[in-house]
Amino acid sequence: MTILSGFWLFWLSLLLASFLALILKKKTNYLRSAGTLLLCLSCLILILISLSILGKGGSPLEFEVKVGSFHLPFLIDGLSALFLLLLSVLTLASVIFSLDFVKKYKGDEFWKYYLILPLFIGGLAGLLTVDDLGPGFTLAWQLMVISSYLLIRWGRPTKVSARPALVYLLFMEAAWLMITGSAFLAKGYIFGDSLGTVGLKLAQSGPWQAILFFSLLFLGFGIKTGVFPFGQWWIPDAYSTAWPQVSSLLAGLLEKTGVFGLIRIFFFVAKSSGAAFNPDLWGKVLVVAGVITLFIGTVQAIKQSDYLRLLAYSSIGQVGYIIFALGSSLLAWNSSLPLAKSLASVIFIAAVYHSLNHGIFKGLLFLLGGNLLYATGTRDLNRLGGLLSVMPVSGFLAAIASYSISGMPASSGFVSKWLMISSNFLAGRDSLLLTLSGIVALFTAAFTLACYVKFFGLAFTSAGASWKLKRSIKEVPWKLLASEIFLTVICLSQAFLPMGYVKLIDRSLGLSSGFLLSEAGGDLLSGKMFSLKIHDGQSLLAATSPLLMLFLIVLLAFLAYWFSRSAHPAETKVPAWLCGYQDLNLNNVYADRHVFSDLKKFFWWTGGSPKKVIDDNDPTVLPDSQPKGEVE
Amino acid sequence: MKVVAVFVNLIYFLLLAPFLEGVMRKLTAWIQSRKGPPLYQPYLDLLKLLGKENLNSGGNWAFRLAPILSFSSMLAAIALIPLTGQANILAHSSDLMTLIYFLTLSGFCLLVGALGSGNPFAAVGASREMMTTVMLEPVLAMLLILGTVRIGNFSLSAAVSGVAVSRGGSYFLMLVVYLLALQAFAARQPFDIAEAEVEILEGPYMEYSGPNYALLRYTLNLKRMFYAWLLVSCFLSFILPANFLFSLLLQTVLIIVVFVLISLIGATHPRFRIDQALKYYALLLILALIAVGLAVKGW
Amino acid sequence: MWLWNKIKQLTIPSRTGVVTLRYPYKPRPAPAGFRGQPVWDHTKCIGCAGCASNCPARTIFLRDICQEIRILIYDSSRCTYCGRCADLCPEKAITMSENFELATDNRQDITQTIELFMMTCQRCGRCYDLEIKNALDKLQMLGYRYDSLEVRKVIGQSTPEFEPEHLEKTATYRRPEKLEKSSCGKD
Amino acid sequence: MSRKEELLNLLKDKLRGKFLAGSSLEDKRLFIDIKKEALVETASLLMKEGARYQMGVGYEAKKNGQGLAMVHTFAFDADSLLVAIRALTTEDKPEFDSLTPFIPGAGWSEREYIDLLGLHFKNHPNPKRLVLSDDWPEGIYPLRQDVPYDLMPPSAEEVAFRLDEAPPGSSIIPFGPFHACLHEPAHFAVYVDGEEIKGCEYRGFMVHRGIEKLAATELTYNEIPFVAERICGICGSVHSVNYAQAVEAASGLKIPRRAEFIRTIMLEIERLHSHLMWLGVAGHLIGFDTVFMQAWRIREKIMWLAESLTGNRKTYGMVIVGGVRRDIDLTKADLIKKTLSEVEKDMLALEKAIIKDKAIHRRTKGVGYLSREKAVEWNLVGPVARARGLDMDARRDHRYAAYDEVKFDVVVADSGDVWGTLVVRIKEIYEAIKIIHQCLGKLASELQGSPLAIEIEGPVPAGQQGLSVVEAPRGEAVHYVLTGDDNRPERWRVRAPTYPNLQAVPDMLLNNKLADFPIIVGSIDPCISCTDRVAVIDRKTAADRILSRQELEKLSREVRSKT
Repeated sequence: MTILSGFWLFWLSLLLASFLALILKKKTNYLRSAGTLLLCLSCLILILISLSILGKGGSPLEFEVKVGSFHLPFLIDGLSALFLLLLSVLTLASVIFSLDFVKKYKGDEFWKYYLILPLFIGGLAGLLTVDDLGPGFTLAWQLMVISSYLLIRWGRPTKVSARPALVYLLFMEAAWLMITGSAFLAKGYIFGDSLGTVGLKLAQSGPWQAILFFSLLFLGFGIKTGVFPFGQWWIPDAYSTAWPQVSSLLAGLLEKTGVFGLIRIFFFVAKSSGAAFNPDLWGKVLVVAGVITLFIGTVQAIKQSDYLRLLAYSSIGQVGYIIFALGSSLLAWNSSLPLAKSLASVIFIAAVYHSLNHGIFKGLLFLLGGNLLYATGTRDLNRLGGLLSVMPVSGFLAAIASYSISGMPASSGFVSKWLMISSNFLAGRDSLLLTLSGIVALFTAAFTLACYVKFFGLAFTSAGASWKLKRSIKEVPWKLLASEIFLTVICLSQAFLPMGYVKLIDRSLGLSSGFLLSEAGGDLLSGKMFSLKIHDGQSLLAATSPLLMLFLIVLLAFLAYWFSRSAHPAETKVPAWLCGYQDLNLNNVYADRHVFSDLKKFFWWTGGSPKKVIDDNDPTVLPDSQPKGEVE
Repeated sequence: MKVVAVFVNLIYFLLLAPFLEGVMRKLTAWIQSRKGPPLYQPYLDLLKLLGKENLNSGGNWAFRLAPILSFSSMLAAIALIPLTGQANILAHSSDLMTLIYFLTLSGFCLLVGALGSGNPFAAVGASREMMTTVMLEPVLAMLLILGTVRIGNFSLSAAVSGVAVSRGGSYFLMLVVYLLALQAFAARQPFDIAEAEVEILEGPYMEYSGPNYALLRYTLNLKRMFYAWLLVSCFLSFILPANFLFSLLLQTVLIIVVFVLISLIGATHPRFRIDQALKYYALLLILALIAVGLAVKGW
Repeated sequence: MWLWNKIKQLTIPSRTGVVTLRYPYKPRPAPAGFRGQPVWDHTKCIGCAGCASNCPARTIFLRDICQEIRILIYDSSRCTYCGRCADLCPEKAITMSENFELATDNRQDITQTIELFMMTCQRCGRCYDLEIKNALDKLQMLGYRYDSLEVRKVIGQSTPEFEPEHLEKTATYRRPEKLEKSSCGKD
Repeated sequence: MSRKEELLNLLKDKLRGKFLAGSSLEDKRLFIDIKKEALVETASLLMKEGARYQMGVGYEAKKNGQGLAMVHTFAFDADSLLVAIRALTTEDKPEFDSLTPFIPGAGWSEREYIDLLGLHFKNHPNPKRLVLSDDWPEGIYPLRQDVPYDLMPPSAEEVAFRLDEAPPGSSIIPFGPFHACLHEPAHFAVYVDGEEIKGCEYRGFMVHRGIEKLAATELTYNEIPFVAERICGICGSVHSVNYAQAVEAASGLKIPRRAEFIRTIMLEIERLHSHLMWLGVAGHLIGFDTVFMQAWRIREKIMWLAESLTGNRKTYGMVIVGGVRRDIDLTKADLIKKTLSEVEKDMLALEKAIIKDKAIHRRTKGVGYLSREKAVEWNLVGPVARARGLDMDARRDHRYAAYDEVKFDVVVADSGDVWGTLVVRIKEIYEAIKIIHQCLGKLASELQGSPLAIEIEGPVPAGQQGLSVVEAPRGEAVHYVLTGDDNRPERWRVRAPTYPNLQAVPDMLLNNKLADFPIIVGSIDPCISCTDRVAVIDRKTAADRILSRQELEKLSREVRSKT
């Protein structure tokens, strides 16, 4: 079986899944199993396809499909394969998650979900594989946009979801107009030219056309990825409206297709367009846009009380990191210093690495948000707390995911941020822009930490309503957890096998022809399985080893444990001390709206003030808080 | 030798840190016309706490694990540092980001533990501590990045020694910033806002007792000593002799001097409010940013 | 300006020096007239119950064990050290000592008990002036009995035992309705 | 026609049939009996005439079944006049009209008697439980005559106090009863939005010692000063002097002049000690422990001085009804002079070191602001009022003891915040030193050899009212005594300065930061036990059981496991 036929098989099973949903409308149980089975099948096929391309002896797949008078060029090179891999992994988790999640939420109507979801995935896969800005792109884009519009639209009651979905649709259509329109700026462009051809034709166009071309594409894909301020306009609303497992795909992948588009434009089309592309200008644009996005997005995330919105804002911030890294890679490549030039590819790898990482842990976090929604029915952090004792597994997974996204030592977020920031500083030694933006990125890392301390702390630890929740709230079904454990394992592997992933990305770049940085310079990244080093030939510039860090902490933790238990102290369970008059009740919990209040006020100018959290009218929603002052 | 250096780091900090608290208490007492406790009192306090009952109000693993992880990640940070400018075995797989994140992790664990205790006072304290971390961690990072920018190497020993390589405008500006931030790093007045015992009763530490509290106190002592050490070895590295023992001795003396400074400032200031402190930290951030900018330009 | 203030604050201790003491090792003597723990001089006490009936804290108790023996108990745990007893004692048998370190975990340590051998004037019940020749006589005949009705209420009823539990009962006895000032005394 | 007669005529004129009687033993007091229907009318008349509300006194008038009585006292500061209006109601319909709707400061005074006497106040805006503990059973009113002073009803389980409705979006931070910034037990439920205070509810009266009930059932006239002194650990003398003055006024006793001077000296020494202590505590509350230690170092000299003069550091025990117990002779006067000069010098040095400290300004200026109008509305007293531009001082306005013969300034600031209080308190230290020097001069020159105390001649007539004010360091303290039979007062009511000031604290806290809570509450120098003096607890269990360490631990564990 060739890869190509596998590709068609993938589409076939997707369409079949969609078709089955139409037939099995009423037979919900059959529909769930059949839909899940077919979707899983298509994901597995996709994984096989990507692995056979990335694997030993693999090569890019390029083919054309004729639809009427249009030629649709397809290209599955290393980069596409990498993102397809991410797509299939996330989809797999999301589909398994849905299996039980939908049962609780939508009753008989979830056939619509199984009708649209395959099309959405198809759209995403299409976007990652088409190689033009014309008919193929349009087809894939519209498939993705309309299907995701419907998914968002059906995520919550019409009253709440109509507006976000519409806004989403409008922005996506505007982006589509810009992207498809941009290609007409290239001299002699024919609707349906492949990307490489567009680049070559652009090289013959005037300088202003080139600038306009890249601007339109930057805006188009920028809207998609959520660059400031576009992201703020649609992302939070859309992500908090769709079902969590859909949001997990939206944040984990839909944004990444935007990143993918940016990479295709600024690192592939740019190369073929030659002198028409100004790396200095576009590097600066990307860096500035990225830094602003990452800072504003993350600061706004801190202000949110709706944990799904918090995750949405935070994914704007995280994508900002990727855009920043792409820009700084361009700048480094353009630099006159040989070291910086060769660091460019390291920074690029960091950007791709962070895309993969973010895809996984943000997908995981949205699924965990789904757990919370499933178990408690509320999306308001103010009303949560103390869930660790009733949902221990979810809590543990949330701890790992939050830990990873905060980039704490020995986590996947740390590896990619380390790669990004250290190489950025090394490359930008003499560049004020790079150094200062690197500092902002570091500064924002602290905000990310604050954000997830809040998410994890207020949902799972803290006092919250734990005594109240204990009565009715249980751990979610194992299928939900299984999908999350699957993602957690991948997340951990990203943390502890950095070199493996770097090699994978390296290989995928090697399999992608027409890569801008392919002859940037020597290979600075080295390292064994568990460690990464940046070495310039003479001296070690930077090094990290997550596993060693973990080992160090655990070893010292044992020391600390021995020290603290050396006198064999007794341990007693006591209630929290509230100065002796009040007992812990719903009113004296320091809830989410209070946490970091001064910091929120201090950064009022970043906007994104939280809206009142509206919980859907759902039987699982907690009864309203008790009469004030009631002490239990 | 390079392996031994790790242990030297740990032992040096573990032994000296409580003593420095003793120095601080004695000096503060002198400013307040009091006798003050003997210098070895902090050691006795730690021993006493080890034997006390461990009260657990959180009832979850996050609360129990927090002090242990906080202590161990602080120690992990200390294990990395190039004491007297000499890199140890861990330098091959760590750099300044590792250090910064270990330090952050230590504070992060405390916060998770504080939130895990379920106490609103601890939550207020945790919220304040986090705001402080958010605003101050970049200042620390910028100090080390200053060294990186000078030397062009991301490793910790380069970052530490790089700060004082040339003593131009950026050096002095950064020194000023660091001195202004010192009290906040050391969590002493006027910046002991997160602990503020009169309003939020030691904030994050509130629910901890016995050995768990001993670990957190020890962590605090180590943290203070670390920041004092950083001041000495970043800004005064050029006066340290080459001989390891002499250098260590001089460093110790200088660290004590830094603690004298901390005590003097601490004893002559009331506590700031968090909103006032945030403005102050923002000023520090901007100054530090300017210092790094100057360093990039080669000044 | 800021620095100048701080320097001023730092120079205060250089003028005043260290003012705290190594307390338990180096106590500071109490001044003259200090009102510490009251001490009863059993050789002077006549058992008139003046102290007991004027004690604002009601912490001095009297009790007749039998016709001849009256017991005075001073329970320091509730004493406010006002010195009112010393003021009012007609015989100056109570002095306010300089002793103030009275913390203890055993109440008996700070409780004073005096056993008085009482004589009663059978005729008038009031005046009794036994000329005491020597110390031995004094020891035998401490005090006199003046069974005024008011004071009777202050003085507990006769019981053979006198246990700490009884002391607690003593604390809740009914108070007199009315007390004339200096209801006892020789003049 | 004096102001007093004017008022008397005015009231007679306006109230007509509802006016029952007006009397006074002294020329600066006016006691008026009215019918209860006229209570609101009389009070509003007095307020219109420029009165300042002081306190309410409720008691059970036991004589010939008169029922329950409510006394409201008012002060005319400009005319040195105190007015008390009394109304009676029957026991079967114990209802009065509430003054609170137009005198907010009367709120607590009335709530207190809802609890203690079972009175009802029509139109009271917030008739919640104030004094009694949460589990005190309904229907037992401790101040009624038939309730014994040592009654201890069985404690109820799971009774909770209902806090007010919190402002939307706020959480409660529970301050107290045991909190580092409160040196005595009291509970503040502080409603916060983030770090900002959006409201506050006070639940206090946790250290009731039943002193007033005890005085009315157990103690005698001359035992009460020693108990009164223990109402407060800081301004004890104030209360004993105040009580003694009230009894002396009620019984028409004129005490020796020398005793009045000695009382004045002790009151001012107490003021010195209290102001220095407050300064230290204020320093501590803003986290400035050096100010704390240095202020207390200076204060320690005053403490030693007091010990030499009276035999004790605090609870001087100097005052009895009719005079004082100890003399201040020439050697003691020299000691005082020497100590005061040292204190003045030290204080000047400390003041110079801190008064211009920007860091202190930052923590105190604009913090706990309350406008002058609000201060009048809440009847604030003492330095808290003077910091808000109210020029009032009982020492000058209602001269008592020897204050008519000494000269001093009343320090007033108008910043209306904690900073103003700080300045007022520091400046008053120097004024106090000035007063003591003047008194010592008089003692040495004119009053040599006069007696220290005179005895109460015969039984004190029952049914007399005495009203006395003393300017405590924290503000004006008011004592009301109604003499009774059995050598003890029938009703003795104490209103400590904290009582009105504490009622204004929620207003002061509004929109301040959580971090400023300690200093704002501290700025009124709350004396919780002063304020909480009433109600009843069982003396037996409260004081007389000694628990071993094991027992105590066991007990606390039991309590803990229950919750």
